[in-house]
Amino acid sequence: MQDSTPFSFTLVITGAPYSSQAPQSALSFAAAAIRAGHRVDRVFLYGDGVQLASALASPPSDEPHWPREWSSFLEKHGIPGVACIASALRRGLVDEGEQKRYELTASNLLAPFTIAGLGEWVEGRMSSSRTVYFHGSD
Amino acid sequence: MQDSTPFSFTLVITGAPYSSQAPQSALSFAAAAIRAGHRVDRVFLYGDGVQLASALASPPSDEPHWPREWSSFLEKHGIPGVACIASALRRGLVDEGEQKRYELTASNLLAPFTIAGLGEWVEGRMSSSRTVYFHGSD
Amino acid sequence: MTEIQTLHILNKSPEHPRFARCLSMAGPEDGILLIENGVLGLGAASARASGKLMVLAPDMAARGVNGGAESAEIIDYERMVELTTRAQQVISW
Amino acid sequence: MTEIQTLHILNKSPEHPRFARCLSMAGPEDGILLIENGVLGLGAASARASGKLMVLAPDMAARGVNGGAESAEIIDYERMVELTTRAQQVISW
Amino acid sequence: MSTLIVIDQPPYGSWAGREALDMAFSLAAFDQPVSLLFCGAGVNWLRKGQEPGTIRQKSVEKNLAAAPIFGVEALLADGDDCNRYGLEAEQLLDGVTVVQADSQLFTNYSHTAFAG
Amino acid sequence: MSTLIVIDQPPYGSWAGREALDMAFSLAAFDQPVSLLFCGAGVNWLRKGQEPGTIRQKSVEKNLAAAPIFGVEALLADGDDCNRYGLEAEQLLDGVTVVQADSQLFTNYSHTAFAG
Repeated sequence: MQDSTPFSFTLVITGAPYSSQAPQSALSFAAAAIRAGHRVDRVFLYGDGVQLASALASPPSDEPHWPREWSSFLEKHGIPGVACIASALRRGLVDEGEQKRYELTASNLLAPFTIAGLGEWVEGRMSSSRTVYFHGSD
Repeated sequence: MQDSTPFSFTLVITGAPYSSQAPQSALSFAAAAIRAGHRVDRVFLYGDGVQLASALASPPSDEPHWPREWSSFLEKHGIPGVACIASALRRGLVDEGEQKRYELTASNLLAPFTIAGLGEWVEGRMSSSRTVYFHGSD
Repeated sequence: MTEIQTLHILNKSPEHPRFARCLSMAGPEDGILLIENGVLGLGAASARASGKLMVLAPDMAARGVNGGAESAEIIDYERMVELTTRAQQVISW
Repeated sequence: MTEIQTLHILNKSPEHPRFARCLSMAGPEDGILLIENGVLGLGAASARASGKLMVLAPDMAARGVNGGAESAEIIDYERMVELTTRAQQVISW
Repeated sequence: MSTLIVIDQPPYGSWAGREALDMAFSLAAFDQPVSLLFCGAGVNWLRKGQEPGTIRQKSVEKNLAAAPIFGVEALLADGDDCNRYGLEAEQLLDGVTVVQADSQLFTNYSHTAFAG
Repeated sequence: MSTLIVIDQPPYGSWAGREALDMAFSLAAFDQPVSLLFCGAGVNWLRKGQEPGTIRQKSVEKNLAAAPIFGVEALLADGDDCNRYGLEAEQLLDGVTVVQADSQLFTNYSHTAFAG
């Protein structure tokens, strides 16, 4: 039956949490994909989407904490989450390696997100059966 | 002569650096206002504009570092720079006080920016002769 | 089950320039899925879309929108996932 | 020197819904200052603005725009500051 | 004179409208007269029957219902834009005044601001 | 088949276009066939004579001139949108192909993406 063929997804998020709905929609989509027996190969954060990997976001306690929800989801399902290095550095999102290299006062990347180049996106597009983008709205 | 009456400005920046041109335009405006003998009472960062106060932004070395340029400008002219606390916390921009309160791993607020409530904006509007907003573009 | 050439995922309100462009560039064998702010354009899209029109239920409910729903298929995230696997190409506007 | 009732600072391209709204809400005694992406609408604004039209020189030069400039006053940041002090109200779109 | 805060972006898809609302509530908290204008896609804030629990957001309907209590003077909606989005009078939240958003409107306010 | 990266936002006012360009260059660097489509306000990327030193940004003209060297297959521009922004053929950067951006265009590409 064609319906049961498992697909693999690369998801790209370009909208920031608390500015856009993109991270929320992407999480609902990813959960539904896994429930349907598909695989999520990786999540790539690009542009303003890198803000989803912030370890310091502190929304009011009665609102969902999208970075932590995404972090738990990635860990639970063993999915790599990658923030584009060029987008991340411009926007002040750095891991310990970048902190040292640029002599910054702190790092603020939320595990298990890592920082890497656009090559991760190119590879995702080639190896996954579908790449789906979640952009900011208006 | 009417031209020589000094005015005082509150500037509000709602667009993020490296996503919008707002912080650049606001800085050019602020510099021109001071050259003309006017006063800038305060700069208030709101919404995505709070990203301008990031101590961790690391743009390529051949691009202007807008957070540091703004930081130098504020210090040189003794202008308070204030990031809205509600916008800042949601977006992962915190000072040492908020770091402790929310038990976060780091703080990332660039001096001399401080974090405070919308009351700072209300007060600015009442005490300055003009409030000018710099929003994100499209 | 209908096959879809290209699935267009449209999350912009009808005021955004990408909304009209998406409608004009979607072909008759394509599917247009309204999500997020895109559901606010359900009425406008019903009148103009040449492909198959779909709309994401949770985003509709959130915004209290239902006008124009009779001409669209109302779907959930499970069906959205299925559509992305059925379509030859997926474009997010 | 002309007094301006309201100075409208418009930084959106003509595709953005706020562009048309700004033009339609600006009165004949108002000034409209195009900055950033707004300078791309110089031609459109020249034809439709009822108030006094101005455009920020550095943003024009950056984008290589000059069509429609004959109907607008080309200004620098110093003049922009002056305009904000002359106007009764300043609205940033 | 009063301040006009303008919301022209739809709810839930972005945070700009919520931040505009915070501006209005903040002015009211400091006893500064303030009104809200909903125009463009922003009129969708005013639709009855929003259920944003489906996307795990808080309802803006409740926030708006609290506006008069917090001291916001008026909730204004552009009539043409309400028509454009199929919002009839009975679908609008209580307490909304339908107006024509033109250059005349601004002259009633000393300040006008968008949140972003 | 090739990838189409679409730029529909104008240069300098936001970073989305630059990030779209990086996507195209990155694909080309991995020997993946890629073309760029400029439409809507995005056609303003293609205007000759940009001098963004006035706002302390780097010229996107230079980036685009390098596109063929990096292996980007084509720079496409929607003809109607060029007209809308008063871009005549002689004002367009060298190497741009004017096309009609319709549903037919997409069928030439296996992937189509915006940067944001």
